[in-house]
Amino acid sequence: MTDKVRLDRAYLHHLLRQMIRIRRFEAKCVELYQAQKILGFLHLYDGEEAVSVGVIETLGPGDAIVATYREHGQAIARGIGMDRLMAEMLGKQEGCCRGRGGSMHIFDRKSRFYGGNAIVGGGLPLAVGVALADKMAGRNSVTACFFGDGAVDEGEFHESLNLAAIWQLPVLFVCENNLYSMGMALERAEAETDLGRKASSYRIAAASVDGMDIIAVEAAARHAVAQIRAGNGPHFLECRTYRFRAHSMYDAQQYRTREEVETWRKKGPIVRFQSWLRDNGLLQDDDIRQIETEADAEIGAAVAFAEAGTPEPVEELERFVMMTEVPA
Amino acid sequence: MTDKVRLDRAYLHHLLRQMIRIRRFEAKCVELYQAQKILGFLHLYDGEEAVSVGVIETLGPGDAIVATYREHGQAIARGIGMDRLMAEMLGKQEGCCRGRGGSMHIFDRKSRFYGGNAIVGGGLPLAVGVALADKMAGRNSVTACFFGDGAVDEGEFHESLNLAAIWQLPVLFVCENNLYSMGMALERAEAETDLGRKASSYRIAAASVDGMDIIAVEAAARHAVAQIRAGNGPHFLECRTYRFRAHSMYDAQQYRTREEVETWRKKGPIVRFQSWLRDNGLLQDDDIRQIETEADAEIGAAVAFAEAGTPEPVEELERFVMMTEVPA
Amino acid sequence: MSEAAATLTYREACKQALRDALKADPRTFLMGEDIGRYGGCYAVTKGLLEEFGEERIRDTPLSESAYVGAGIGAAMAGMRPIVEIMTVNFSLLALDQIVNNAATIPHMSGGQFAVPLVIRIATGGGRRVAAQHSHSLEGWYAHIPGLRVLAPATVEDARWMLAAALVDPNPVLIFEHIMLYNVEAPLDPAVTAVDIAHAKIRRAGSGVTLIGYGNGLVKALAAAEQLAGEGVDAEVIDLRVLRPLDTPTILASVVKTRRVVIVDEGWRSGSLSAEIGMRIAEQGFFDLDAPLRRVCGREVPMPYAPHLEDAALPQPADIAAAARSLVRPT
Amino acid sequence: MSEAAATLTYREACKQALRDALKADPRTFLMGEDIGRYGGCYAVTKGLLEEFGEERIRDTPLSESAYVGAGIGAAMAGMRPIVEIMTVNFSLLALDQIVNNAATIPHMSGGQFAVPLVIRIATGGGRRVAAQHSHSLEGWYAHIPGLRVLAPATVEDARWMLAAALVDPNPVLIFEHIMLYNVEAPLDPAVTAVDIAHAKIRRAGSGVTLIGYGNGLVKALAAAEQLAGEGVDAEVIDLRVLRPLDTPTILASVVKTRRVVIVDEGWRSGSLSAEIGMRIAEQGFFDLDAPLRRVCGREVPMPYAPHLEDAALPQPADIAAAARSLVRPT
Ligand SMILES: Cc1ncc(C[n+]2csc(CCOP(=O)(O)OP(=O)(O)O)c2C)c(N)n1
Ligand SMILES: Cc1ncc(C[n+]2csc(CCOP(=O)(O)OP(=O)(O)O)c2C)c(N)n1
Ligand SMILES: [Mg+2]
Ligand SMILES: [Mg+2]
Repeated sequence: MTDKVRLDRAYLHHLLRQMIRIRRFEAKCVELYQAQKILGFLHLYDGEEAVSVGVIETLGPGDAIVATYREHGQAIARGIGMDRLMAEMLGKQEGCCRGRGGSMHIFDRKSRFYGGNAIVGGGLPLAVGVALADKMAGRNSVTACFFGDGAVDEGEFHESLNLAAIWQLPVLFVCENNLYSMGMALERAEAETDLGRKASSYRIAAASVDGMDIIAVEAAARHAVAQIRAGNGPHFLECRTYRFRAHSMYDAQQYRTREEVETWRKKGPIVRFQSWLRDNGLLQDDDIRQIETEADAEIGAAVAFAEAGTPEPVEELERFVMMTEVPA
Repeated sequence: MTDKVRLDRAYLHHLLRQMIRIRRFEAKCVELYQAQKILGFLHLYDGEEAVSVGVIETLGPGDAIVATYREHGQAIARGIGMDRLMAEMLGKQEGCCRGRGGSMHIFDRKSRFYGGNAIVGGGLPLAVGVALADKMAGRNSVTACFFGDGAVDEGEFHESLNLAAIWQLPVLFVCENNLYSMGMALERAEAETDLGRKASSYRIAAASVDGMDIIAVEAAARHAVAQIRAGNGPHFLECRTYRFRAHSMYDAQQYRTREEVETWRKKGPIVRFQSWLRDNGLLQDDDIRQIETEADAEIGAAVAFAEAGTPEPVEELERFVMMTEVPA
Repeated sequence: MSEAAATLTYREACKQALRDALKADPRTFLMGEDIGRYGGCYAVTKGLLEEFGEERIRDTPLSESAYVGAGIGAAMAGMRPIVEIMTVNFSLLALDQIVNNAATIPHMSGGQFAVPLVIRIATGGGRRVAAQHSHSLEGWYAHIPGLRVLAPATVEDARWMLAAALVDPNPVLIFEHIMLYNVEAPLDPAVTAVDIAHAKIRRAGSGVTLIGYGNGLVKALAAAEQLAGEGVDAEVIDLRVLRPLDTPTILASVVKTRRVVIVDEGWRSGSLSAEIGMRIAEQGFFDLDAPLRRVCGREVPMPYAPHLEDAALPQPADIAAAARSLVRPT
Repeated sequence: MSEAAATLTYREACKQALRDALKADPRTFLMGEDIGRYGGCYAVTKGLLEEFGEERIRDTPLSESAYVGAGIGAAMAGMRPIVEIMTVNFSLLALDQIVNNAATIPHMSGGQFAVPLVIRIATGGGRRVAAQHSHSLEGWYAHIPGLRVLAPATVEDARWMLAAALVDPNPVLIFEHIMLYNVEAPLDPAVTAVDIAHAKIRRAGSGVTLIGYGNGLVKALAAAEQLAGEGVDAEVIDLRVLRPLDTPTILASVVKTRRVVIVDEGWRSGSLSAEIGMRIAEQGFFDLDAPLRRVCGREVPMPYAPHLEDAALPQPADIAAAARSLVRPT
């Protein structure tokens, strides 16, 4: 593990806590899915927590985020309350999008969270636009745009990186390379599998990091954000990671072996970070128990909040199809 | 000038003749446009003749071509009769597309000319598909896909190059880099202006040549075609060229200076090739006169043919909206 | 041709049709996202990779425009590709290729090139997958000259339409409704082909005509059952072919029932239901005894919350109510 | 606000509107292909670069999806972008962004984000630029909930609609017809604003209602002149707003004339004319004395040859003939 990061104990525990909160939140989501309280698609972040936590930790409140349908991690790392998140997934009007978006479409205006987006690649142009607005308005903000390796296949990736580059916009392109887009292995989908090298086609500075190593992610993101904020244009950050579960809730996973998954699981970001912390005397078993207990309490409260939530009245179905004003 | 090419006199004269035929054919088009016999958009190839002639000369009858709306050069180099071309531009049913396509949409089944295409970038996926069909059918054919520097901006460029690369398809991607897409200078449109370098993002072999030097183009194309035919996958060939005239028939050309155009004109492919041939004792004034006279006669006959052509009966307007059979 | 099983799911019918096609013509191959190793987003193509190999079952990168365009090019160059788009929303990324090339080139080239391409697209709402995965845009596609647009609503059509589509020299879009994949029905072994030119009367009746397609047809049939219990004898037309529309079958039914309800899961304004209604208003005006009615999708991006999604989609009760209002005006 | 000249071209009106917008609000900027150095494909933006600089007049690469999407993002983040798409065909490359994001996010986010974006699109046939540059897809866009769709047919609307569009918190598409840019008309100096909610009666009459928009409106007015010479007094409605449609204005006219011809340059099947007709059939059925009629574009990719293009587009004579057939049935 690299150590270019503020290594104080509290901060390290905070990073761990964030990953554990995400992991356990999603474990609860699985239960609720099995109980048919969460419906539709549900894409778990299990295994990739270090990416969103590491990156988002380096952002300030004035920065912006654009994410994908696999965005629980980003949402929680950004500080969107679990209660509003869970209510959203249960389709209640107390949810952050009144229950209209569900798992794939988390939005939060307050924290500049410009959405989960379920069109692969569809968020990249948006991120370019948010960054453009910030730049034109003289806000020294960074937009972190998360997307998967599959998004690299899309034309919108190409167009967006170029646009950000020629206009030198403050976008941090974060590629969550988990080696698969659904069942499509990266090496079958892309002729050049070293995704960081693609950035050079747009003269964008790039880095590739071990996405299972939260300290490495955090350091690389911190560096990139500083560069962007200094006015050096967009940055590309490839985080090499892995998805431990099915693409959405269920798939036969014939496209990979059990052994491959198991091998990666051993490199998991939480287990790895925990043992590194332990090895360095920075974490006791009690600490973990406490983090887990607190997380579970928070999740329990969120579920209770969500369950107690109410369905949006059907009469409001057409509300906001046409906005009556621009929210302040 | 390089000389990796069959340097026999007849062949060199043939190359010159092809360029002159294109140049003079288009000069006649301008007249007809001014006389309002040709309508709509008319994109001239003036200055870029070496590209289509140099590339297409290296193809065989079984190879295929996909072009853009600036495709008179490709069409003539491919051997589509000037009479059918001119009739097309005059909107006559004797035209190669019955007068329905006009200048931007030349198609010719016999010579595997899969069309002018007026959507920037729109031809690239088609070319990939034609090459795929050839490969699957076991035909050892090459598809030459022409497009401008502006097409590089489009998502379809990115997707198509990658698809051709992962499937190792026999496509020759020919980028006619004339430094502008309409009024947009390449250096304003693309962060990386060395277009050949973009091919590496797709692990596609690439070459960049002086597109004003027909011998250089011919040699590079011949090499690329041989590589492709040997089964080594797609190839990217950037031809650096220049458009001497307005984008379409008229534009204010405020985006570039008169001097810039004049400088380039001096490097024109025809004047340059002629003087090189002359300097090397391979061309006499009489030869040029003869080529020009023959071209003019051919063009005159084509115009006469086109003028004598007939409009397609209005009753046939809906014919071929739905095909009744696949043409053999 | 494989022997049809006694009873079959819509999904299995789609697969058998694909298998037949791959066996029958070496020019046919499949292209699309996750159709191979993954086994198909809706499991339609599961097993085909093992049976036919990677050359003919081609997993593509997430490059909708390029691979749909490649399908067009391959079709122009002699192949008979079947391209899959996982969900109709993603087809928007390939629309340039579909509209500007596939639908246009045959006419624009003066008939020199045909585009014998089949595009299969999963469509429709009802699975709680919200606003970017639940559109019903097949009616929108039906606006484009040069395309044939099919919407199999029955297992039989799912089983046999594909073969007819492959014979058609034109680009054919087949919209498979995601709510139908699990529907099971017996297949009539005597039927080994269907036409792709005509609408079909799925239930004969005399009191009111209900017109639908895809999952809307299933709902119309359910409404007809409700109505039958009330003594209203509904005729139900399955459009089957959304472009070109089979107007004569519709007009003939109007002559008979003089009352029409059109069902369309798409957004009401500018939906296919409008075109059907307008044709009746133009050509069957004097045969009508009551205003035209339609039951359509509400004009909203599809919400995730189940009760809102249900409210946004036409339901059998809505259809029955509309029919009732024509038969016994209040 | 600049003083309106006595008489103005549609092109110049569009430009003055843009200039006003740029002056009035620092959040407004222009983005599009060749709007700056080149001066605009149809010269609408000519001179604005010199006046407002590169920050606010942004030439984009040929990346329709990215720059339209960037407009959406910028609008969500507080700007008021005006994006230009050179020709409606190219808008297909940006459709994913327009439909899946711009039209969807306000509703899907539960009203947290608005998309106050204006997209200007040149549309229509008539310039001999063939099948990939001559579509009329504005009616198609009018199918999408979440969008407002405008079609200025007059110099006045070209001059004033933009300001209203910029006030609207929703994504607004403005379709400028390429055949209208050179049209010249006096501007009423008393008018300094127009609404973007209502259709407008451009010619009052009692014998038959002609409904059109864009260049179709111009043709309908020409037809009305012809008809007037024959003693048929046509009312002509300019739709102006294609979504949401102003149905009351239409129905009120139907009550008056009892006969309707709808003009639409788009392809007939599934065109906006179908929706208008169907609304009349649903809501004004008993007010009609004759079948509904429409005069639409022929269902072909637009041919280059002038005589074929003319035949493919509705012409005033066709409109007059349709009206005549309703007034004096043969
Ligand atoms: C444009 C588009 N094409 C296809 C899909 C279907 N789809 C949803 S997620 C997914 C895989 C995307 O993979 P990647 O970008 O690597 O992200 P990951 O799921 O691995 O996080 C696909 C193909 C989609 N949502 N959008
Ligand atoms: C998708 C699309 N966007 C925009 C246009 C308008 N347009 C026509 S030609 C052209 C310039 C293209 O430049 P380039 O590819 O460099 O080719 P060149 O004209 O220089 O040969 C543009 C912008 C178009 N036809 N298609
Ligand atoms: Mg992935
Ligand atoms: Mg160029």
